[in-house]
Parts: sequence; C-alpha cells; structure tokens
Amino acid sequence: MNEFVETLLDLQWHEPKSTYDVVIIGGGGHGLATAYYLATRHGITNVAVVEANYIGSGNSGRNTTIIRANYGIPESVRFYQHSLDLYSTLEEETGCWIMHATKGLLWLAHTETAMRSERARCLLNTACGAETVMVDPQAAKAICPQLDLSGGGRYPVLGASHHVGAATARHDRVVWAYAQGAMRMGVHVLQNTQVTGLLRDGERVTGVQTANGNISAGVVLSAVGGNVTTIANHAELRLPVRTHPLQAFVTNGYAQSLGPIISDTELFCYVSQTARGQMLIGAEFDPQPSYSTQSSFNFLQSCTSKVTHLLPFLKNLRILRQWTGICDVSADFSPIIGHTGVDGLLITTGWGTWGFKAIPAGGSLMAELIATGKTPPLLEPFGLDRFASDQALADQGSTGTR
Amino acid sequence: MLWLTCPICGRRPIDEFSFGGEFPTVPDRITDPATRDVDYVWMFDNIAGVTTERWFHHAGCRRWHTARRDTITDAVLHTGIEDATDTVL
Amino acid sequence: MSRIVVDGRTIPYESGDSVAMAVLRAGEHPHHGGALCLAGDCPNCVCEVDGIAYVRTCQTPAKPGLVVRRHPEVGAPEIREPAQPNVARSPAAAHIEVRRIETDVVVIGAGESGRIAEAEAVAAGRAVTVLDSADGNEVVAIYGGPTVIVRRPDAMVHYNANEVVVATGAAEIQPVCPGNTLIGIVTARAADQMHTAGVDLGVAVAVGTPPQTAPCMAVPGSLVRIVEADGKLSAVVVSHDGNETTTPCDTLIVGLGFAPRDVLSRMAAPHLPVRTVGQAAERFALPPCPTAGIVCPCSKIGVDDLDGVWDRGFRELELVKRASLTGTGTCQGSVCVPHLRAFIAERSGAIPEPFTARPATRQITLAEAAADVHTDVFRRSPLHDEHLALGAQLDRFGGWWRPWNYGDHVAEYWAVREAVSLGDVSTLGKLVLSGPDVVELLERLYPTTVADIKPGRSRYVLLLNERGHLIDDGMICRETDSKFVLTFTSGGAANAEMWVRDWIETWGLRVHVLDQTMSLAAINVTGPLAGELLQRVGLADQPSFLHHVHATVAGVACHVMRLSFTGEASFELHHPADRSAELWRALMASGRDLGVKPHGLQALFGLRLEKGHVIVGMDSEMDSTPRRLNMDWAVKMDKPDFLGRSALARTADLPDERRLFGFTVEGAAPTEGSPIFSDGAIVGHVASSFTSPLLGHGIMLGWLKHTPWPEQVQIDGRTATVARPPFYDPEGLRARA
Amino acid sequence: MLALETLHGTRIVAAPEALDALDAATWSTSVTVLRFAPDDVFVLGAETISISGEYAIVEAESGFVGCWLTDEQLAHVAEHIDWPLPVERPVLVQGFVAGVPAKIWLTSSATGERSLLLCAAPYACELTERLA
Repeated sequence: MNEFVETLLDLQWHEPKSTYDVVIIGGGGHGLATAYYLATRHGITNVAVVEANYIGSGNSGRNTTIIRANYGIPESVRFYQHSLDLYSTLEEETGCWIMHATKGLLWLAHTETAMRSERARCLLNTACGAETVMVDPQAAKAICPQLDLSGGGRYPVLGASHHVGAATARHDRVVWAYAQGAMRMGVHVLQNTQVTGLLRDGERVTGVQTANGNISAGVVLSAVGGNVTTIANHAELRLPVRTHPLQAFVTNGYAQSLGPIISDTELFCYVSQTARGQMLIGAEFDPQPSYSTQSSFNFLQSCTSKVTHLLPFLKNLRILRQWTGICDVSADFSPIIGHTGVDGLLITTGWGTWGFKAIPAGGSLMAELIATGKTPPLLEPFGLDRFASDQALADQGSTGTR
Repeated sequence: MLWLTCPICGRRPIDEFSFGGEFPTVPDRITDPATRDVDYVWMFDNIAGVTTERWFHHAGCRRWHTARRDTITDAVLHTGIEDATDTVL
Repeated sequence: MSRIVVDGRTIPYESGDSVAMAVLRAGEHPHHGGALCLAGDCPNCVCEVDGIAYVRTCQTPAKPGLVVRRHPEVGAPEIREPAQPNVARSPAAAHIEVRRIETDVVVIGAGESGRIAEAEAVAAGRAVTVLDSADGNEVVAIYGGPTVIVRRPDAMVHYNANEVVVATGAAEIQPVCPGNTLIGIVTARAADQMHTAGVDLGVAVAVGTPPQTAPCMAVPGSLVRIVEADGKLSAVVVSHDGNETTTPCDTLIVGLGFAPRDVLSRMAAPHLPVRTVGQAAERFALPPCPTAGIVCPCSKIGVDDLDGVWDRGFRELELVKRASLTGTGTCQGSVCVPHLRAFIAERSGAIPEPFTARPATRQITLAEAAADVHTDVFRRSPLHDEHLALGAQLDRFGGWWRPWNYGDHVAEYWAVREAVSLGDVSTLGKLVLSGPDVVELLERLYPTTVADIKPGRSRYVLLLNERGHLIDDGMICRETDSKFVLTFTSGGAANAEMWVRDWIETWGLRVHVLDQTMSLAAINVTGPLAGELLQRVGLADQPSFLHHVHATVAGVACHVMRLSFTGEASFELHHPADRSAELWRALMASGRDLGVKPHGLQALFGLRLEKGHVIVGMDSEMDSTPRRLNMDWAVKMDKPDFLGRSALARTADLPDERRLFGFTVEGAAPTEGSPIFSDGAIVGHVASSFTSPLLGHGIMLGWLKHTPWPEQVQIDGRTATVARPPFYDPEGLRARA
Repeated sequence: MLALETLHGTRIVAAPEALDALDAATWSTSVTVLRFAPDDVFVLGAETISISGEYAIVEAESGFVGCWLTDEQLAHVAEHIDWPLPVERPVLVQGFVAGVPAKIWLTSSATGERSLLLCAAPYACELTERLA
C-alpha cells in the first residue's frame, strides 16, 4: 500500500439526459469547478459536464501544480489571490486530500532589469494582498540551501522575490475533488463524449451536438483547454487565442529536500518537489503554436541545462517522464472569461500556463456569472470585448515563468 | 528534436529559428470595417491542421521563409521562399 | 579478482557480470525483493550506482570499485550532491560527451527480428546502425526527426535517421500473487542468464514455461502464492486441476508469457517513419486478471489498491493509473500494464489500450540531458575591455553585457550635465536600407512622414505594430534619395530587423537591407563640452541638431548623428567595430582636462527621465498607443496609411483611462514599480523613477489607469504631484546648443 | 583556444543576379567570397569590387571575426554542432556552433582542406570559450 493512493473519493456517474439547464464543455478543473460552485453555492444542479476523454485528461492532468498569485497587474494579483485563498480551504470544504502544501516561492533575479521587476512585483503584490518580499542572495540561500548563488558561474543571483503564500497541490486530486463535490449534488459528468458541434436557434446557442447525441442547454459554457478554437468555430466566434505546447518533466522520487518552489524568468524554468519526492520541472510554452502533445528533446536539453545552473544538486537525478500539454494563450497573456457576444454561449479560456492555479477562482466566479447573470467585479477586466475596445490586460507578467 | 529546413541554409533544429506567425486572414462573413480591423489585429485562426506560416532563421542567414506545417503532428510539409499563395503540400 | 562495493561491503564479480549478476552471485538481491527479469524491464534491480539512484543494475556492467547502494526499503533514496567543477562558462554538464550521428536506418534491438530488419536494409543498400542494450546502448527515447537518443557508458549519442525500426522483442510477464515481492523469484530468461553465468539457483522450481537451460523442477499449474520464511521465499503454491500444491524451493522461476516491448513504438509520433517488427509488434494474450499481490512494484501498488479505486468510480485506465499511481514509477508500466489491462478488461468487459508512452524508457540524469547544451549567448561590445579597465560594473541588458555604472552613477550624471561624457551605445540596432521603394517602405512602416526628410537630416520615430501599439523607437537618418540608416533600441534591434524584412517581403517592395547592428560600434559623446571635445579630435564641421554627417574623428571614419537622449548636446559616433577601442581612448585622452567620464545605464536612465524620454519596454507597456504615451505629435494621421493607422483611427474616440504621467515627490524617488494610490485605491504604478541630483527630489514616469486622473497621488506613503515632463530644460535648448 | 581575429572585407547587399555574377567570377586564391544569403555577400581579400545595380549597398565590413581551421580543429568544432556538415566543397554553412550563431566556409585547396570559422565580433568571446 502506497500512502498516496486515492482512498477518500467516490465518483458517481450518471446516465445522460437530453436537456440540462447548463452544459459545460470540458471536464477539466475549470469545467468541474464551475459545476461544483453552481451546485454548492447557487443551487443549480441540473448541469452536465461533457468531457471528450476522461476527467482531467487535458491540462488539468498535465500541469506542474503550482499555486501562486504574484502577478504583474492588480487585476491579476487580486484574482489569483482569491484563487489561492479558495485553494487553502478546499480540503476542509470538500473533505478531499488534494495534497495542498504552502511552500513559498523564490523568484530569482540575475540582472538589474530583473531586480527592478522583482522589486515591483513585491510592492504591487503586497499592496493587492499577496504577500511578497524582496530577499537578498544570502536570505534566498537560507530559504533554499541548494541554490548555487553563482548560477553556475553564469547567472549570479542578485536577489529574489519571495512569494510567501505560494503552494502546490496534486493536480488530479483537485479535479476529482470538484468532480465528486459536483456529482454528489447531482451534476452529471459525461466522459468519452466529444462535442462535435453547437445547437443553434438563429444566433442563439441552445445546446451541444455530441458523438452520443444532442444535448439541449439553457446555457453552454466552453471550458475546454487546448481546443477552444474548435468549439468557438462552431459558433463562428473569433478568439484572440493561439494554442501552444507546454512541456514539463519529472524526476524519480527522492527524499524530501527542496523546500520552496524555485522560479526564474531569465532561465525560463521552475522547480518544485512533489509529496512523492519527485522534482517537477517546467518551463515556458513553446514559441510556435501546435496541437501536438509530442515532447521534444530540444526542450529537455534546454530546460535541464538551465535549471542545473541554479540547482546543481539536480544534475545526478534521473528523469522519469517528460510530457506536453497544449494550452490556449491569449493575445495579452491574460485569461478570457465571460460572455462571448453569442447569446447562450459563455467562455473561459486563455488560461495559458496558469490555468491550474486559477481553478477555484475561475470556477466560482464563472458560476456566479451564470447564476446571477452579473459579471462579478473580479472578472470584469477579463472579458472578451476588451480587445475590440483596446483595453487589453497587458500583464506580460502572467506567463509561466514571469 | 524538431527540425525545420531553411531554404538557404538547410535542415536545422527549430531553436535556430524564430516563429513569425501565420498569415492572418479575416473571414469574409465579417463585413463591418472596424470589426474586420479588430479581427485582423487581434484574432487568430489557430488552425488545427495545416498552416502557412513564417519562420526567420536567426542563427543562420537571417532571412524569412514560409513553411507549411501540420499543427496536429508538427510535421513540416513544405518550406520555401515562395509567398503564401504557394499551395504545394 | 575485481570487486565492487555494495552497501559498504566489497563483493567480487566475474568478467562479464552486470552489477545485478555480481550481487546475485554473492547470494543477495540487488533490491529488497521482487521477481528479477535481468532484461531491463522491471524495477526490481534498481540501485544507486556511483551516486546515481534508480540505475538498473542488470544493465550496468560491473567495473572495479563501482559503489553500489541499495535504495532504502522504505522511502525514497537520498540526493547525493554532485561535486562542483569550475563551471564558469561551460555547459552544465561539461564532462559528458555527446556524439551526433547521421545514419539512414536505426534498428533498435539485435534479436532475431532486428537482424532481419538489418539484413533487409543492407540488401537495399542502406546504411544501418543496430542498437542493442547488450552492447551498452540504452535507447532513451525516439523524438521527432526521428532522433533516437541513446545513453552509452561513455557518452550520450543522438542518432538522426531516415527510418527507425523498433525490434525490441517482448518482455516477460511478471508474477502477481501474494508473496511476489519476496527474494528468490526470477523469470525464465533471468534463470538461464544466471545459470550461464554460473550462479547457483539452489533448489529451483519452475511455474509456467520452464527456462531453456537452467536446471529446475517444473511444477504444472498456475501460481497461487509464494510462501515466505526468514524474509525470502521458501515455497511456491500452485493450483492445478483444482488442487493446490506447495513446493519448497530456493528459487522460483516463472515463465508466464510475454508482453510486447513496444514503449518506443507507442512513444513515437504517428507520422514519423518508425516501424515495429517481430515480437514488439505482436499482440500477446493478456495475463489472467490479478487477484492479489503487488501489481506495480515501482510504487508498491497492490491489487487491493486497484480494487479500491475501481470501487470509488475510477473506471478508465488513465483514472485507475492516476488514482492508484500504478505505472507511474521507474519502469513506466513495463511490469504492470499487462496486469492493469487484464484487471480493467475483466471489470469493464473491454480491453483498454495501454496508456500513453512518453519519454523516457531508459532514464538519464539531468546532466546527461544537458550535455553539450549551452544557454543563451551574452554579447560583448567592442568596448567591453575598456569598460572593465575603467572599473565598470557590467550588467546584462537586452542580450548584451553593458556598463551599469563605473562606480558612482551620480558623478557620471554630473559629467553629462556639466562637462562631457562618453556612453557606449554600440548595442543600438542599425539597419541600412537602399532601393527604389525605400521611401514607400518607410512611409508605410512609420507613423511619421518620411518623404520630407532631406538627405543629411534625421528624425525621431516611433515604430508601431498593426494594433497601433509601440514596439520600438529610434532614428531615421536619410543619406540620399534612396538610402537611409535606421536605428532601433538595443533590446528591440533583433525584432526590428525581422520586422523590416518581413514587411518588405509582404509588400513586395524593392529595398535592400543590411543589418549593421554588430558591425558598427557607437559612442555617444554628450554634455555641454561635447562639441569642444569633438573639435579637439578633428570634428570641425559639426552637425546641428537632428543632422548627421560622415566625418573622420580621431582618425576613424564615423557616421556622426546629432540628437539627444540625455538632454544635453549629444553626438552619436557610429564607426567600424574594430576601431572602437582606439576611438574611445582618443576621446577619453583628449577630454581629460574637460572632465570627461564614461557613464553607464544607471546614470543614463536618470538623465533621460529628467527629460521625460520614454524607454520602450520600461515605461511603455504591451498596449501603449502614442496617445497613452502623450506622443500623438509623432503620429501623422493625415498620412494615407502606415502600420497601426487603422487601429489608431478606430480606437481614437473610444473611452480610455490609461495615460503615462510625470510625477514629482519630495525626497528620494520611490522604488520603480511602486503602486500609485488615490483615495486609498490603486490607480496606477510607477514605471521609472530617479532622485534628481539637480532638482534635489524624486521624479517619476508612471501610469494612471483610472479617471478622473488625480492631480495628487500617494506613492510610498508620500504625496506626489502629477507633473508634465520634461522636468529639465523644457525648451530643449541645451540639446540644440 | 581558437584565436579569432577581425576579418576585413567588403559587405555587399544587392540583387541576387548581381551577386551570382560576383560569386561566379574568377578570383585570385587570396579572395574568399562568402555568400550569406542570395542578396548578401561578404568578400574577403579583394581590393576592388565592381557591382552592378545603383541601389546596391556596399560597405566596408569589420564586424566579423574568424580563424582558419585545420581538419583536426574542424572535427573538434563539428562535435559541437547539432546538424551535419555537408560533404560538398566549397560551401558556406551557417547556424549554431556550440549554441553561438556562426558560419563555416568549408573549402578544398591544393594544400588540403581548410575551413574558415567566423562569427559576429560580439559573439567571439563566447564562441572561443565554448570551443575551448
């Protein structure tokens, strides 16, 4: 018996109906969390979550599990801090063990430009409720003794911002916790059900076509990751989104030793150690769009080279598995949540490399929007219409390693 | 390894190139000029399938070329210095 | 006799022994138990070898003095920090050699099917490379290309092939029953290997298909359980015709069938020329559904665990895997996948496909992956050594090493304001454009008018994208009717070249481009005494403001541009990179009594802030329109067309709250990035700040993003006043002097 | 450690046809014509070059550094290149060498094969250190 085998959850599957009040396309974290909050906060339980594969089979099952709020603009910091707060009570609320662990995150700076960014990050984050403090190299070393402050002789550490509340949780378990919570309230989760089109009544979207038949809906929410353009095309909806591969790898399990999460903008890499002792290492998304989940050796070479400059103790660890997710990256690197301009169709997309950490906030706020018809203040900046009105959320800080 | 073929320099690992984006298109169904402009500057076709796109060989000749790539498999079907009207597959 | 060290004790080995065989020869188990395959499939022989954990010892030749440590029986192995070589400029793993080999066909596996594939390819006149683990070739993965990554004892080898043939054969099915983690269980092939190596198997009992050579007693029937005594197996219980029989033994040999060793085939992208042949391509029958025992030896997952997650609703192969962790360990499913599929097939009625195969099948260390990989290149200006000699603190900026300061940025500041100073601006982007369509190109590229720039004159320009957002700025210098020199920011230079070339091709214009960013160095001579200094070194006819000339300065051919970023009279001397140090020294020597000093970026950022000059990317944001930057003056909307024009026209009357402002505050300047508050709410942030030595207080550029824009704000707990830059010499008289 | 030194020459950007003619012309053995791109050439060792086309850009070029390699040195350099060197000679190859943008002029001469390794001057330090 392994202590990390799931022993608490019960997933209850239902036979599909032909009509629901809300149909959510995509059984990942965002889709299931939205269903969960619709059911638990707003009493809306006549809901189906339609998943093409198995729940969590997309990016929810492929990310590097980091939860943080240290973004570059107030709108993002507040949103992600809300998410971080919801995460910290999720185990209590759902009775599930998501393996949540607050670790803190060190964001390293090697140049004056990076120092300037990190100082700014600390001031803005703290002002918006996400405690982040600047630390000097010695303090960084005290937090993470394995750090090579010379950066392999090439990337000397000038300082770091320390985002105190950053955490990790096991990605699959987050998905299952929301799935179980929603299912218990009567939400139907339909696996292996590929959406092939949208039902239309004039301009209005009235449901989804699936390989297993049509399903009518009062409201349809697209919560897909990686294939949002395909869904949007069904409604002739144009999106400022490109789909990019995001690669990561994990080592074998080793004795617990790496305390905080380490991240680096210049070297495009981040590392944390899982509860099972594996080092989980990720990077920035690939520059070219692609729907391929094939991993590349170029990535492994580059990422291992960079990360071992900072953390030389990783050199002798063995790489267990490398994988790739595909993520929808918006034109301003911020998510797109809310109305689409197409009646009956809502959207949550553009989560890029930061969708996992947004699951509780994205789900709860989207549920509030669906239930009340009003866009919650935290979501207001993230509407699709911001592009036409030239009010992009230029948070270049929102990418994976920034 | 992902490889691309530069028409001037030959086959090289993808890290030697910069991605320059697909050729932007605006659907004919959009007729309002302002909406067309919004679409042109912000929206992406984001095709799951064969795209025509620009790559710059920054580590070599420092010239652009046009490639056709299947974004589902990452297979590069054609590279050439021809323009986007080239339809060789 | 040669020896290795296992858990601190030396044990002898014989020629040809793997580490695992040596341990078995010593009468021990390399792990803590579990059936051994000795073929690289199972995780039951992994140890730490010479500081590297998770090494399959059956694939590791014994070498004198090899240090082997068993993993702890409970918990994960400790991390052994590698010795730190002097890594100053070498890759992270300088000691590991990489070989890159181009070949036509790679055949993986030298068994029967591999040999056939090899012979076929040779007959077809193709060059073939055969990779077999017995020859020390551990195939790690097949990537796009196809590129086959191989780990050898002496190097990492990357094979680029036109075709890959996977002929890896089949793995033996491992037993799943109570007691299957005991010491003393081997597969039939492993038993033959041990027998051939002369390892004593003691009383050996075989269940299933017996080994070919190893002496043993074959017991008919199916495996029920394995009996323990003193921490190892003592007997095996077999069911035959409904009867259970117990047979005492020292070694249990299992011949339970095969599963295709097809991980590499499943890993390769479907469109790649990768073929699978022989047993690796065969669809073997699944083993019977397991009922008890450990299914996944890597993660120690039992059938009861599978039952548990199944009963909790995890009904897909991937969900069972993820909920139970089966198949997520070192062997990546080699042992458990057949049993897991059999488990699910029995409960669901359908045989699931194996889960996705991902790199790596044979594990490599991070150092092995990083071998001969270099990170980004840091560029050096031709004046690099001059800066070091002057005590510069260098910083990396825009991909270049640049002087941040020379020890005292305030003294450098005063040299610019009151005397003369040199700045190294070699890193600026520099393009030469020539052609019949060059004016047409520049009119479309820039929001300013270009046709009216006379030869010998220059103009400051913004570079906008199609969204009307600032992507760079710089100067246009007109040389002749059909030839221009363009400059760009240091950080924007590479993108600018791409941008210009792309649009020339897109528009089909006849313009030649030469990028001289790295061919020409540039020195900015700035300060009220700049003219005098240049007079001394031979620049008699000095260009007036926004003019440029070609002239010889201190014997060096220079393109001299008169402009100003610092606010003082400034002359940018662009000149051949190989003459730069000579020119720099001449200027430093001739200006000594004028008080000449070099200035770094830190002083420059302050100097330009006093003038309110924006630095792209520091003050501007991704979506900064000229209007938001108060730079509408640089945009001629009456031009017929230019990049960004339609977007600017479309958004001109939209409501907008974003605007870059100047701010002043008593005392030292607040930290850059500080939030700006009004009535307790965040209304913006400081983009850049400087404590002006001349003004004696803090000045800032910053964004306000909420209207009405206040006249006073709170920054850093202090009251700051919104001001209109420039903060210094608003008429610009000094720049033109 | 390779000693990279400034290469003094002439850089010409002109119509490809004009450069084809330049490329095809018979030069003395001391002249090296490096064709960076169809419209871009770097000529080493030529005193005067005439080029047709009124819009051609002709500039003295001293922004590259390089050194001639022995076959042994070339083999060492090639170990740090991800892509295969072609067999044809003479040929200019361009791309990452030890991760640094560089070019190699591979040639055959009566005295045996010699190759010119060159890169933009700002890269010189990194290239030599990485190849050391």
